[in-house]
Formats: sequence, C-alpha cells, structure tokens
Amino acid sequence: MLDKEGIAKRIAKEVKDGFYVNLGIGIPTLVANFVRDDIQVEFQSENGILGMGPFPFEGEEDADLINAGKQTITALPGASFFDSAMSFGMIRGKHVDLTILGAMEVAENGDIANWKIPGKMVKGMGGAMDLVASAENIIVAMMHTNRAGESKLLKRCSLPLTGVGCVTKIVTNLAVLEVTDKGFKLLERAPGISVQEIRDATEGTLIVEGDIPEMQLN
Amino acid sequence: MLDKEGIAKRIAKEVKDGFYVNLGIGIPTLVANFVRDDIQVEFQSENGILGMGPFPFEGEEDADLINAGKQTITALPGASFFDSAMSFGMIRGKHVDLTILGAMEVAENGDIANWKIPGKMVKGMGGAMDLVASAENIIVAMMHTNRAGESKLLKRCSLPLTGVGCVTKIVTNLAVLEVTDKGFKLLERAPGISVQEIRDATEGTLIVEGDIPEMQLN
Amino acid sequence: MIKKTVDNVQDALDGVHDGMTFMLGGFGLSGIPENAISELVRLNLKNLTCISNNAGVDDFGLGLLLRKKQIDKMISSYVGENAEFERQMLSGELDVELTPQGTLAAKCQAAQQGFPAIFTPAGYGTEVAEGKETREFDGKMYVLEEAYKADFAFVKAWKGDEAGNLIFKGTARNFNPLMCGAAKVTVVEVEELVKPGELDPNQIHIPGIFVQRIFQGKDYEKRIEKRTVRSK
Amino acid sequence: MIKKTVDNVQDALDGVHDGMTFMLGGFGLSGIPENAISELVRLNLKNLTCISNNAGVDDFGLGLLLRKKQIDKMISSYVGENAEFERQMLSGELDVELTPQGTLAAKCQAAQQGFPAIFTPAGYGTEVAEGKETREFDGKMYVLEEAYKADFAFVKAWKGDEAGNLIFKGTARNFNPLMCGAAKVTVVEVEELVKPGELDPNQIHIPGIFVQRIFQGKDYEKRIEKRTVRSK
Repeated sequence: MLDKEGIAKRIAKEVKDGFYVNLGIGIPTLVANFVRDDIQVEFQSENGILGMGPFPFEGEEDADLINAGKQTITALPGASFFDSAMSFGMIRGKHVDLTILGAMEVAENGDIANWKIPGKMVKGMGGAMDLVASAENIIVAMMHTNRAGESKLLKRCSLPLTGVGCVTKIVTNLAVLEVTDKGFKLLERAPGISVQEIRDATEGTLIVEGDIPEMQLN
Repeated sequence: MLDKEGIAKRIAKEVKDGFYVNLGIGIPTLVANFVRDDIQVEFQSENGILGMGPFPFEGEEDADLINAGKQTITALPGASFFDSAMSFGMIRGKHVDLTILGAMEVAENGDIANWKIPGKMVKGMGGAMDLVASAENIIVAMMHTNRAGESKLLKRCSLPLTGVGCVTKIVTNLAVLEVTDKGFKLLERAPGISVQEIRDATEGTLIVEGDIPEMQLN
Repeated sequence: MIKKTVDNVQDALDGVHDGMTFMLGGFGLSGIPENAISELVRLNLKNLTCISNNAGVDDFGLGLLLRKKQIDKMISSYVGENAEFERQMLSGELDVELTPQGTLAAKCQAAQQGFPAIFTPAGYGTEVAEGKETREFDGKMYVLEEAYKADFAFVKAWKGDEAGNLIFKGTARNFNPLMCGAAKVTVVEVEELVKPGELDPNQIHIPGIFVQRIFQGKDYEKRIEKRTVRSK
Repeated sequence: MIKKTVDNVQDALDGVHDGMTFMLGGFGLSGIPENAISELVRLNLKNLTCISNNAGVDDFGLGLLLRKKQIDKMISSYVGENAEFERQMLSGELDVELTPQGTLAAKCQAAQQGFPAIFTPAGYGTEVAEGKETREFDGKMYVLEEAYKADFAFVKAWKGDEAGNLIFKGTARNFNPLMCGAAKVTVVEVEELVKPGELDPNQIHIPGIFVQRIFQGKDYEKRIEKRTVRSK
C-alpha cells in the first residue's frame, strides 16, 4: 500500500516532457517533488503564475507571491504572472496539458465530486470546476477508501458533482486505474496489494484483464 | 458655410473636461487641434493607444507607433498601449465618452452608413461598427451634401448600414443638428447660412423650433 | 491626461451606501484593498453584497466586515479559510453564491469590456448550472453566465499614476485588473502613486480609462495567509 | 522551463500546407510577421484562408501573397489600402469576409481562451449580422459570433525568451497577443530573443504556454504606411 508520497511519486511518472501541469491542493502538490530532472515541465497555479518554483527560503517570503493554496512560493527563470482571466483562459483553452487534483468521490463514468458535503462542509469549488470542465487529461490523486473504510470509486457519485465524465485516470494508495466506457480499468497494483484487495475496495465496476503488474515507482 | 477645419472647430466645443475621445479618420482627426488647452482630455485610437499625442517631429517616426489611420503619432505622458481586445473592451464597455466619426449618410432615426458602396467601394468597416454600436455619445462630422449636391441627411439610409439608431448629433458645413424621435432638430446655423438653405439641403425631416442661432466658433 | 487622484480613502469612497454591491480584488489575502476595507468597516455600511473570490480570514480582509455582519450576500469561489463565514452561512444569516473561479473572473471581465454574458464549460452538469441556460458548441456543453453588475469596485494595485494607469505585482494581480471598469465607480489604492510619464506606457496592466479614483494607500499589513518555506 | 526555440523560419513553419487557415498579427503594416510572410510566399502555398485585420499593401505584407494569388479567402475588418485586393474582390477571385475590428479581436481571443462564442453589439442591424443569431440583454441587442478556428497563428513580438514569453512594443501589439494560442500551432518571430529570466515575469504580455515555436526574426523592414510629421 502506498502512502501519500508514494501516490505522488507514481503520478509524477505521468508528467511528460514539455507538459504544463496544474497541481491541486494536497497530494497533488507533492507531485512536483518527484518529477524527473531531465524533462522540461512548467507548473501553473491558477491564481496567476506559470513557472512556479519551490517554497522560498525563510525570510524571503513575499505576500505578493503565493500559489492557489495560498502558500508562499517562488518563481523560476522564464516564469510569468498574469490575471485570473488569462489564467483560466489557459485552462479553458486547453493549453494546460495535465491537471492533477484530489477527490472525495469518483464515479465509473468519470464524474468527480470534491467541493461540498451538503449540510456539513461548504468551502467552495475554487478553480476545480473550471479545471475539470476543460482539461483533457485529468488524474485524480486520492486514497482508495474514506476514513470510514468506504470506497471512493463508485458506480455513481453521491455528493454534489464538480464535473461530469472528465476524470481519465486515478492513482490511489492501492492502484492505478483508467476510466473507460465500461468502468474502472485496473492498470497497476500498489506494491504488495492483490487484485482481490482492490476489488474489495472498489464499489464501481472494476475491469481486470490479464495479469495486472505491480507499480514501478522509480 | 464652414470648411473642414470649421466643422472640426465647432465639434471641439463638444469635447468636455475629463472626456476620453475616439476620433475617426478625416475631419474628426482635425478636432484634436481645436480642443481647449484648459481641459483634461485623452484621445484613444482603437488600434491600441490611450493618450495619443501629435505627429512626431521629422526623423522621430516609429513604425511601432501609429494611430487607427496608420499615421505615425506620439504618446503623451500618462499614455498606455494595449491589445485590440482591450481596446474594444474600452469601447464596448462604454468607457469612451465621445466618438466622432465621418459618414456617407445619416438617417433621421440615427442610422449611419459609412463603410460600403455596393459594387463600387468596399474598404471595410474597421472599428466603426464597434464604435457606433457601443458609444452613447456619437457625433458625425461631414459635409451636408455629397459631391453631386444630394443631401446626406436622409429619411432612411440607402447604403448598407454601419449602425442603427446610434447617432446623437451631426455637425456639417451648414448646421449643427440633434437626432430626435421626430427627426433632425436644427440647433445652430453655420455663419451666413439661412434656415431655408439648411432646409433645402436636408432630405430627412427637419425640425425648426424658434430662432436658430448662428454657431459660435470661438 | 485626465487626473483621477483623490486625497484619501474617505474621498475615494464618497457615494458608498447601505445595500450596495461591491467588487473587491484579491486572492486569499494577496492583493486585497486593505484601505478600502478598513474604511468600509469604519463606515459600518450594512446589507452589502460583495463579489470577491475569497472572504478573508476571521480577523482580516473581508472577515472584518463579516464579523460586523455588514454583508448580506457573498459571491465567491472559495470561502474555506473563515470559521465565522461558515457559521453565518450554515445558520442562514449569510446568503452565499458559490461560483467557479474562472467563471467569476470571466463575469468581472465581461462587465469591464461590455460583454453581456459568456459561455463557459465550468459547472456544466453540476448544481452551479441549475436553472441556467446551457448550450452545445462543437459537441461540448457550456453554461451561459451573465456579466456582473456592481456599484463600486475596490482594487489594490502596486504602482499607479495620476492618470489612473496601473501596474500590479506578482500574484497580487489576480482579480484586481478584471474589476477595473466593471462597476459604476472603480476606486484604486496603490502602494506607490507616481506622476504621469513615470510608468512605461508599454507596461501598463490597466489603462486609466477603467479607473475613476486613485489614491495613495497607507499602513499596508500585507498579511501572509500560509507561510511556507524550505530550509537552506 | 519548456523551450520553444527553433533555429529559423523554415523550421518554424514546418507543417504548413495548401488550404490551411492562418491567423496573422498586425494592424496595417505595424507588427506584421514579416519573416513568416516571406516564407509563405517562398513556399508558394495555395488556397489559403487568412484571418488578419488588414491585407497589407500591394507590395508588402499580405499583399505579397495576394499578388501571387495564394489566398482564396480573407477575413479582415479593413482592406482599403490595397488596389490588387480590391480588384480580386470585385472580380470574385477572392472571397472576403468583412468583420468589425472589435469582433475580429474578440473572436481570436475567444479561440485563445476557450470561449466558444461571444455576444457583441457590433454589427447588429447591419448586413454583418445577417443569418446570425441575435439576442437581447438588458434592452440592448447583441450578435452571437463564434470563435475562430485556425491551423497556424503567425505572430510578431518585440522581445521573447526561449520559454515563449512575449513582450510587444507600442501599437505593434494590436492583434498579435490575441492570436497566440488561438490556432493549433502558434509561431512567433521576435526582434530580440533572450534567455529565460531576462524578461521581468511581471511584464510579460503573453506567457509561453500560448506559444509552440519561437525564433529570432531577421531583416525587418518595418515599413511605415503613412508617414506623418509635424515641423519643429
């Protein structure tokens, strides 16, 4: 079973040379740490920066330089700042190659829910609805089950949706899965996890074809 | 009867303190020369400058600094450059206070035609359609009659329209007229021109109420 | 050159009153119009509608107005940093219209540029699109979203000149430029107010035509919401 | 940082072919992609559709392609500086779609930013709106105009870096920024190509994400269409 860093590590392998990538809050943020050094990648943060760098050194934080999670950041050489209209123009115009975000639920048709629990939690969708409605390559990073042990990969989402039929791939602590017309197609198992364990943790339709390889993390 | 400079001089009196003004090609361009020095005015050119100044001195022309008529210009202190989307955003968003442009025909309902003579001349509308569709204060600068001596102030335009019901005021070589619900309302006569001469040169409905004063040009 | 300068925040806010709709720039606490917010608190205006991507934190930014119950309705994309906000929302004291961030940006910019409405794919198929017109273009579904209407826009810029030309800094730019000219009156506070001609006309983010009033702001706290650092 | 540099105009135009639709920046002869136009002439591509605010003059700019009858269709707002253009148009050799300048700008920017269509008041009640959907918002009529689709956008910038970040100069900016990312492939030529980090990230007009290829242009004539001066 993977921890959060393991999930981020596995997702980092999906980041290809020349990709512009938008990382959501939480596990996705960690992905930046594991992207290969020998490929060219730029990170976009939807509040208005392209070419986002690591956190600043202590004492060099700038209130005018933050990411979408409101964390202080730095800008790399070749970076640019822009307003929120242009930022979402990039997203809506499909110029961002890969979007990685967390989810509370994903359905086997690619629906995603991650912004609201009626009556309990309403923080808002931020940029997530724009991202999932526009991106063509959306990877969800999340735990396979919630704290109560219930599957987060469902036949249909029970929570209010963030977007419909948009998720392409899911990387969890147990598996890598692709969203297909027929359901979640199992691509890889986490180290030490059996197909049966994944089947037990998946409420939605799970498609298992042939031998399922174990993830290669390095 | 006024010459072109006279028309420009009279229109300059319509330019008020604090106005952003868009000047069309031809007579309107001359208006800038006659605006009072003691008021604050900025000229916008729709190709992408606010704070347009006079022509450059010889030898100081810059191919990267032109107005909408493709003439070399200068930028005054406080000027700004911007792209065509923002430029027409200013226009469409009604941030420009006054638009002055030429016309081939104006109708008594405020319709204007100035971009095309079918089969003879098709230069295109440039920014004129955007300007007349958005501006709330549109003054037409033109000769009262065409070269054949026919009225250019008509009941209905015969040429393809540039915009509908948009012209607010007309300044010609003969008169100043306001477009009203009932037709062209005569406001002022050019020096030495009689109401009858204006009536003879106006095909559209002319409204004459009381004594019509002569224009004051200074 | 058309001068837009006013002497202070009081003059800048002349004409505001209860029940108005305001746009406020900023993302999180970055680039928020601190001076305008302080004055709105001091004036104790009530029954306000505020269009702002976030709602501040409990003791800073729009949180200051929320605490005094000056706001009846918030239009925002993300409000998760503010406990008092959540309390007022769940109790029904506060009306909240949650809008996708890119849609919020587009609706401000549409108001600025005279577009009556825009089509966006964001929110299609979700509760955000409920009751709204949807439409297909090239096989993809879009939601029709109308431009915002507001009485005042409160904007924070880095540098500005007396003609109202503005330059923003870093990610403090965010929604600020989009709100200029998107309300009936746009009030801008700047960290540095300069003479016309001091800013390069090629580097102006927002031309002065979109601004009605500009003033030199003061006492900026520029609070950092989440200080994250790495070790050397 | 993602490198976008190519060595020369030939590499930059790799993939162009007959029958394609191109966007070309510039207003009049100001800010036109001179290098790309020369190469298009040399390649002698035929049956092109060109989206460009103007059509050059008889012996410069897009006029060079018109003279060789490479263009089947022009989408422009103003074409009055070009006698050969007028001849081809009136004879029916050239298909011309005249579009209001602000609409042309908006349709490019819509393509760049993923808006499928926009509503504009420009052209309502005129032949430009014939056959198009119109609609009332707040008592005013608007025309629905769909975003452009193009294969290549040819853009001229003043300075650019290897990451594709662009800065334009003066009124040579015009349509150039709006066409970046509005076509499948955006090719940018610059007067000065610099290393990443040399341009202030706060002063980038167009971020590199909208650019696929960038190259150092050469032999710029930068012809002035109407030289107007005043005496000292």
